Formats: sequence, structure tokens, C-alpha cells
Amino acid sequence: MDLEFEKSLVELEQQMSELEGGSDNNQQLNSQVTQLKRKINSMRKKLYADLTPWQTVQVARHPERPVLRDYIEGVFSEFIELHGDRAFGDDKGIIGGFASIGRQRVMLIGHQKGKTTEENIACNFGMGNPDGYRKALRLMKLAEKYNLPVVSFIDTPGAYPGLEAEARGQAEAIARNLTEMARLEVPVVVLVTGEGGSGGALGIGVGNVVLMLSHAVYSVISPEGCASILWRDGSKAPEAAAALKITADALLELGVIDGIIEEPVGGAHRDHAATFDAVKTEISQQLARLKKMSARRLVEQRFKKFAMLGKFDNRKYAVHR
Amino acid sequence: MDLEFEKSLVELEQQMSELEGGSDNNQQLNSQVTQLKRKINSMRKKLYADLTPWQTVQVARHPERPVLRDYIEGVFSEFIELHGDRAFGDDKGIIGGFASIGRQRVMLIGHQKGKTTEENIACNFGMGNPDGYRKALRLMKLAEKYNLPVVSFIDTPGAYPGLEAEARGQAEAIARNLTEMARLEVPVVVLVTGEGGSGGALGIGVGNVVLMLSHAVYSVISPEGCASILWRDGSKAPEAAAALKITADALLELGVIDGIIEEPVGGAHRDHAATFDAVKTEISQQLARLKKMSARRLVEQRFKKFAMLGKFDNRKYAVHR
Amino acid sequence: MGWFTRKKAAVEEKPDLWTVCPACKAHVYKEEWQAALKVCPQCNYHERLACTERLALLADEDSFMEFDADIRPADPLKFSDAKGPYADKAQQTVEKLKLNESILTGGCKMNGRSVVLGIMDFRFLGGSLASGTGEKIFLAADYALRHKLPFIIFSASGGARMHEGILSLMQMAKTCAAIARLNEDGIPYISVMTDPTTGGVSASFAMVGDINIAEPKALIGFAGRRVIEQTIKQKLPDDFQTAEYLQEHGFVDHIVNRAEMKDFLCRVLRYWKEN
Amino acid sequence: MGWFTRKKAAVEEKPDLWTVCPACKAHVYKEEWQAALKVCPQCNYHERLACTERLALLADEDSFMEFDADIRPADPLKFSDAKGPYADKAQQTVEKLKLNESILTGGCKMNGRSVVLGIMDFRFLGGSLASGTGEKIFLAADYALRHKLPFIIFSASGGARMHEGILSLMQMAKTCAAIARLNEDGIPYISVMTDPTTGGVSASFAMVGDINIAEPKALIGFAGRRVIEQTIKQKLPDDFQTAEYLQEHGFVDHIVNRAEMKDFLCRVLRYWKEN
Ligand SMILES: [Zn+2]
Ligand SMILES: [Zn+2]
Repeated sequence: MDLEFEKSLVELEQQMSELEGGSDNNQQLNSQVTQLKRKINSMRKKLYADLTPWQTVQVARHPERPVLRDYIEGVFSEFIELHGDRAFGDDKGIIGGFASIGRQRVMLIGHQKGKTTEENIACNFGMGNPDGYRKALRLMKLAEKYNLPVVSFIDTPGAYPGLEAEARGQAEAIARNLTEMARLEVPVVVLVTGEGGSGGALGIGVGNVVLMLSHAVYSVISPEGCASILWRDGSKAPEAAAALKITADALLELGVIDGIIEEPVGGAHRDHAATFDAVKTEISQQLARLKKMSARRLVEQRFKKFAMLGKFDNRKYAVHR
Repeated sequence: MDLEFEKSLVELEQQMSELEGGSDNNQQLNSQVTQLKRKINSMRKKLYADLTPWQTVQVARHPERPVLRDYIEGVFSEFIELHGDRAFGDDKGIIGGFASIGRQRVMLIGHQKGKTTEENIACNFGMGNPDGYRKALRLMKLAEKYNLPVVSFIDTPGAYPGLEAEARGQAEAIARNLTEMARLEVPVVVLVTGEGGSGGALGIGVGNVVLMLSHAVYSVISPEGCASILWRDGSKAPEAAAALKITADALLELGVIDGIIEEPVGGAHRDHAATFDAVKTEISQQLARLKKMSARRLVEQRFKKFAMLGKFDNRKYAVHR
Repeated sequence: MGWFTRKKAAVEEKPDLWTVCPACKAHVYKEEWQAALKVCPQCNYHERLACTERLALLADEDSFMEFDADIRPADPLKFSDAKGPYADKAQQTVEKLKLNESILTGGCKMNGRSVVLGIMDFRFLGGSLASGTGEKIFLAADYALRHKLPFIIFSASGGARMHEGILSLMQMAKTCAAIARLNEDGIPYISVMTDPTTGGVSASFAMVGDINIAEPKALIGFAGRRVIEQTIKQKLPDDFQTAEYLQEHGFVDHIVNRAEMKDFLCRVLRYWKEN
Repeated sequence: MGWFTRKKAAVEEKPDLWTVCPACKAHVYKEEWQAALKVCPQCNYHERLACTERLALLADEDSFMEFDADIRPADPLKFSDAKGPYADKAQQTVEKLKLNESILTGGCKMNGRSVVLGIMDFRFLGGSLASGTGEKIFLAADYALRHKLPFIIFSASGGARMHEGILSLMQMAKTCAAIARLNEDGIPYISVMTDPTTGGVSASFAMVGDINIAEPKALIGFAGRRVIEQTIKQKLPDDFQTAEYLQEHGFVDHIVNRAEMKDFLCRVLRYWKEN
């Protein structure tokens, strides 16, 4: 799928494939192709170096962008899925289990999106239900018992807004996770890989380290939702996206995240393998670093990190970082 | 309601009320009435001093026997009901809340039976659902946070055997309670007031002290159920009741309970007030005693108590007590 | 209850003597409405209160000591929307309400017992949770922790404040982290949900009380009714997301009338045994 | 897998060469049935195993050291029913099965890793939980605690043993208390539910594993199917109380085929980091 803002690139790429498709294989043609390729690459590099927030949203939601299953295959050498919240069901929108990254063993939890409509219906488009958040909490508590770090992959439009979800306590489930994750005595590494949608994202997002892929977004409300409330016009989503400061760069500056994992040129969906490498390297390093901290220090560091956000020093707002 | 085995008593009582109803109020009649009264009392005393196990079952299930609501009114000076398991619902078969007994404040939990069919349907005849056991656990954990003793009143035919109850994990809910109650860092006083039905009773029954009213029963299976399995004949319930050793005396001897609260002559249903007095006195004393123990000792004592049950010393079965 | 009596005089000067209950449309004398603490005598609807009104119903006279009154909305994003800069909007709100943030916090006595209180005010940008709100809750919880005092929050909020973006979202984690420390130290935290308690506030500190209390008929829920109806494409039950519905589903311990709230809280707190 | 190969010879001597699968009624060569570890090649039905058979599939060769083999059914109630004294019935069962209780416990190695195992045997009075069973589990858990070894129980039981009355019931609390201590000390406890795991066993140690594993299609549940149908007066779904149903409802982490069980357990245990 091509994104709207990549139109000019797409045209050049079509030109190139026409040239390549030509039967004659003379030197002139080859050099034309090479030139074009270089041009496309440099255009793409430029385009992606300077994405608007709204363009970033589109990249973050790109249907070919890696989803949790892809990361499990590409980043982790083993994954043993563990099912169920031990009370009601086994949510498909949030999954988890034992996983190995290099030589490090962790408890992996994350939002599960699909790639086809069918898959997406099965996993609810990555929108967690209360049983999903409760399963995640159960697994985090198990990680605590087994002294395993928690790695959390965030990619959700938000917690599922349904009748049953409300009846079974969507609010309670998220609130409980925020409360319990604050005191978890093992390292927690969080990575926003795509959409970091509001409370549904934060519900598994209280980490010692919070990272983002360079074209991921993380927001209190979807740009569309914000536009329709504050602009009274859903089509003003681009304006809202810009105003909300939802890109990795902006969030790093605000101190909300601790690091950015650079995506390959053209976005993670253009080169899964390179994305997995970068993710694997960064998470491994973070785990190695956090492993050296005592349980008490981990809790204290995580607590202070969130205490700093929106802090008022001497009663004046203070951006930390 | 009169019980089958009280037939002869009932006849005498009818005689007496006929005499009393007589219009002449001469001395001879008065003395006849007095004599009859004495006779009835002594008969009842004898009858109740020597109830068969099956007769005890009938007394334990007597519809006029005090239920939890009665104890709340008669034994406790305050009760603030707390609702909900914070995940699914608010079971009516198991309730709980803050309660005061004399000057002591406790967390009270218990099975709720009704007295009319309507009431019983509302509270499911005292049969807990998973959400009931989970509510009880939540309240016990709250008691732990507030440093409050737990008082648990047991009166249930058993946990509710329903489709929904199974789907939501009746087994898990009970098992979880047994596991968590074992390590609760506050005193737990358990009193079986009527029917102690199997896992449904034990699910809120892991106490530092387990008491029974003198005509209550506590059993691994209902006598009817046992008879229909082992005798292949439900009408052999009296035999099963005897074989299962389900009366307070038998259980005290087996070391399963720690004390018996004597009921008034003729059973708790004949004299609620006297029953409440006895219950209040005994529970208050137990609480006062346990209050002096540290959290660690409480856990250790409770653990050892249950470890002793069915213990094999030097590989030979050993009844402790 | 000083506040309510003081207010009466002002009311009488106005020509319109009637209040129309927003819930049942009953016409009630304004005086009666005030005397009933803004609760409808017909349908028991509990009208939203200003934080100062609520405070008057809770704190023993002259016992309130406000915390962090000078914390005002920050504008970390330099946010502007169709109506202009958030900074201006916030400033206007502050001036209009004589209130610096969407929550009032402080210490006070309730029937002689010291507690720490947080009272949200829906009039302040929909009672939205933003950096200032979160910080005030955090600092109040910290005070409760250090002084071993029970902490009570009255919620009234539409959710996180969009104008402070992700920093508003982070206040959910920050406030819950503060509550988590109270849990660890065995300090009571009681949540009282009033109309409305939704979105990010319901999904954070409002839902994790040792005891969750609600005012009758308060709207409580995570997602908005319209969003849910659009998602599931079916009508929702009438009592959906009411306090009563929440209690039935296991999330509210007790529904307490406004007039009994103070005494109820005091009764409950007697069950906490300080170690 | 010594046990399965040893057994083959004996099977061949018998005239009837076929096993009929109790689940799908397929006719399967006994030899094939044995080679498949008593799993139906047609429908993946996992036949119940004797504890010794199960042990052979799990323990590294010659690594098993049995605990408390001399614990035999006690008769604390001097129980008798229509068929006579429990003591006699127990004695006959012991002699017939060459097994002293409904569970086999001990230490062993699994792919070189030390673990403590408990394996229930449904042939022994329906795998019922009684004083001896509970005591053996308790002592095995205690061993696991003292030696910091993972504890794994394979359940197969109809529930508590009526013949030991309330003392059987109390084993539910006793075994869970033992598991609770493992939790406190961070020692892994893994529950594997095999066909059937019901009643008091499902409502105690079988359901509170760090990980709950089940064999395919195992019957798992608290109340009996008939009792439930009588209570709710409606037919139950076909897959009710199957391992698959339990997984769907959130109570089983993983359903594992018999042939892969040992390796699966070892893979899982690698995630426990001893402190
Ligand atoms: Zn009204
Ligand atoms: Zn088959």
C-alpha cells in the first residue's frame, strides 16, 4: 500500500520498473536506472526525514508495518505464549508469554494487530479488553515471581470501547495495571512500535525505559478524535496531530520517552529485517543495563521517572530533561 | 417448622397449649402446665443431647435457624457492606464488609442464605459464585492492608454448580482463596453456623481458629450425595451422615475444628438471642487472643494447623489432638 | 455547611425562584434545592458541585488547609486549537472560577479526624486531568504518606485534558504510582466518584480505591456512550455506566447520598488501624 | 521411555490386537496405540495413564527417587459403606495396583534438570484426594522448597475421597498452603491437568500453577456435568469442561501433547531465574 504523501515517489518507482522491464539491456539504460534509484532513495530519505506529524500517523498505521507476531519471529528466538486471565477469558488483543531475545529471557506482552481484515477482527484490531489487561498483569506478576524482566510492545488504537468491555471494567483493569506496574520488582522495557493509543497503550506502558520507533506515535487521543472535539471537524486531524505533539522526537523532548529506535529509510514496513535488528540491539542493551539494578532501585527509578512528568518545581511547571 | 424427630415433643407442646388455652385458670391446671413444661424441656434436652448425625443435618438446615443477616443484627453493632469483586459482579451468595463486634472491628465475610424461597433465590441459597469467592478475597486483602482481623461465617450447601460458575472458574476462585488465605497476615476466625458444604465452605474457611455451632455440620460431600454414590441409594443419607463424621463433636475429635459453641437447648432456631450471645462471647475471646500474635506467627500457626490435618508421622497416620 | 447557608441570600435576590431538575425535570424551589444540598427531592439526582461547595460539606469548620494553591495549568505543548491558544482559555477559566486547577487539594479534619482531601471541579475545563491536576494529587498523596493520613479523592471529570497531550495521559500513571505507594505503606485511599467520572480519570486513580464510593446516578465509565454505540452498533441499556450499574458489576462498594457522605467516610475510616 | 517399550512384548501375546479409541471409536493397532503413547492417532484423545507410565515419559532414565512410598490410605473415620469397610477396599486397591496411594511423588531429572514431581493415578480410587495424597503433596512441596527445585504436579482425579470425609476436604487447604509457600519463595510450581481433573482437586492445587498446562481434551471442572444439568435445567455445550474450553475461558495457559510434554516443561523452566 502506498501512502498519499509518497505519490511522487510512487510515480518515479513506476518509471523505474518500466525502464527495468525493457528488454534491451544496454549500458545507457542501466545508468538511467541507477540514477533514478539514487534519486528515489534521496527523495525518500528527505521525505521521511521531515515527515509531518500527520504523515507519521499514517506511517505508524501502515498495514504492512510489522505487528507483534512479526517482532516475535524477527526479534525473539523463542516465544511460549501463555493464555488467559484466570478469571474470565483469553483476550486476543493483548497477548503474552515467555520469550528469549538473544541470551536474555523475558516476559513479553503486547498488543496484537493483524494484517488482514480477518486477522484484525480476530484480534480486535489490537484493542485490548479488560481480560487482556488482566492477563498482562498476571503475566507481569509471574515475571516478578520468576525474576524475569518484562518487555512490553505497544501498538493499539486504544482500549476496546464496547458494552462488554465497560461491563467487565475496562477502566478498572487499566487503572489496576497502572497501580501494580508502578511497584513491579523487575525491569520493565516498553517499546511503542506503531500506534500508542491513549489509556489502552499506557495500560501496559509503565516502564523503567520507554522507547519508540522513529515513526511511531503516542497520544492522549487520536488526532481524529481530538479534531472532532476541539476543531469540531474530523478532517482537521492533521492540525490536531501537529498540536498534540505525538511524534517520537517531540515526546523525547518532553521527557515522556527515553529513546528512539531509528527505522530504516522509508519506514519499518519497507525493511522488516533492519527494523528487527535495530529493535533487538536496543532492547538487549536496555535489558543488560537494567539487569544490574536491584529490585528496589528499579521501583524507585520507575516511580521517579513518572513523578517527573508534569512536575512543578517551586510551583512552576518544569519540563524535565 | 417442626422436624420429623421432634414429633413426640410437638404432641406434648400441643397438649400444653390446649391446657393453657383453657379459660379456667385454677391452680391444678397451672401445676399441670408447669409439669408438662418441665417434661418437654427435659425431653428436648435429652433429644438434643443425643441427636443422630442425620438429625443434626436437619437442625443445621432448619429454615428458622439464624442466617448471616441475623448474626449481623444480633452479634455485630455495625456492618458496612462492601460490594463487588472489581472484575465481574457482586455476588449475593457471599457477602462481606466492615463490622464491629463489641469494641473490636473486623472484616466480616460469609455465606448469605435467605429465609423465604424468594430471599433464597435472590441469594442463591447461600451458594457462592466465583465472583463471590473473589469478592471475599478482595475484602480479605483489604483487611490485611487495614490490619483488621477477618471473621468468616460459613453456611452453604456448597459452591454453586452452574454453567456460568464453571465458565468463570469456580474451581480457580476457590483454589486461589485457599492459597491466599494460607498466607494472610491478619487473624482469621471461622465459624460454621449451619451447613459447611464441601469446597464451597472451605473456600472462605482457612482460619487460625475454626469453630462450629454445636448443631452445625461440615462435610466433604452432602450425605445425600454420598449415599447416592457409595450406597447407590439417596435414601441412605442417614447412614452416610453417620459414616462421614460431620458433626461438631466428631470434627473436634478429628482435630479439624478448634472449638464448639453450644447452642441453646432445642437448637439455635429456638433461641436466636442466646445463640448470638454465645457467638459474640466466643468470637470476641478468640479475637482478643489472636490480636496478640504477630503477623508472622499468625501465618505460621495457620499453616501448621492445616499441615497437621492428615499428617503421617514416621509414615503412620497420626490424628492430632 | 457554611457555604450552603451563605449562598441562600444571593439566590433569593434573583427573580427565578425555581430550579428545574436536569434529570427528572421536576420544578423545585431553589431554596429547597440548596437546602437539599443540590439533590433533587423527587428523583435523588445529585447535581454537580463546585469544589468549594463540596468542601463545605466535608471539612470541619475552619479546618481546611489548602495545598499547592498556586499550581496553575501549564502549557507544555504551546497548544492551540480552532478557538485559539490553550493558555488563554486556561487563563480565562482561572479568572472566571477563581480556581487554579481542576482539583482542590488540602488537609482538613472530618469530625475531628485528620485526612487529606482532593476534590475535582467539573467546571474547570470539564474536570480534566492535566499536569497540574496530576501533580496536585501526587503531592497530596505524598503528604498523606508522610503524615500517615487517609487520602480521599472526589472525582468529577470527563477524562484527560487534550490540551496538554501526552503529559495529561502520563498523569494517569503518575497518580496511580502515588496510590501504589499508599497501598504499600497501608495508608487508606478512598475514591468517591461523582457525576461524571469518565475516561482517563476512571481508568486511573478513581477506580483503585480501597473502597470505591459513588454518588447516586453518577455517570461512571471509560469510553463515551456515543463511541461505544458506534463501535458495537447497538443501543446501550438505560442504566449503562450509572453508579448503580457499576455497583452491580462489581466496581462500586457503596452508593452514598450526599447528605450522609461525611459521616459515611468517617465510619469507614474507623476500620483502619494505624500500625 | 523404557516403560512403553518394555510393555510391548506383553501386548503382543494377547489375542486381541486392537484398541478401540474411547473417544472416536477408531480401531487402532495396540502396538501403534502404545507407540503413540496411548494417544489416538485419529482424534488425538489422550488415554489415561498409570503414574508409572507417565513417569517413564518424564524422568531421565534411572533418575527417579521416590518420596514417601510407604504412605498408604489411612482410615481416620473407620469408614464403611454399602460395599463394606473402606480399609478393605483400600487394601485391595493397594495390592492390585502395587501402589500405595493415589499419587506418586519424588525427585528426578528432566533432561538433566532436577525437579520434584507428583503424578496422580486415576486407577487408585478415582485418583481421589485423601490424607495420604495431601500429605505426599505437602511433603514433596516441602522438599522442593528446601532444595529450591521446581515442583510439577500431574493431576488426574475425580475429587476428594469421601471415605476420609472432612480430612479429605482439608487436603485442599493443606496442599494450597504448601503451594503458597512456594509462591512466597519464588519456587516454580507447574500444574498439568490430565483427564480428568475435577472436584476438590481442580479447586485446589491443580488450578493455581504458575502455569496451568492441560493435555488435549482432558475433562477439567469443579462440579459434575450431571449435577449442573440438574441445577440449571439445560443442556451443556459439547466442549464444556474440556481443556480447550478451559483455555478459552482463561484458566489454561497451554495445551500440550503428551509426546511434547517433557520438552515443553523443560523449556518453560528455563525461564525461572534462581536468585
Ligand atoms: Zn429530579
Ligand atoms: Zn480417537
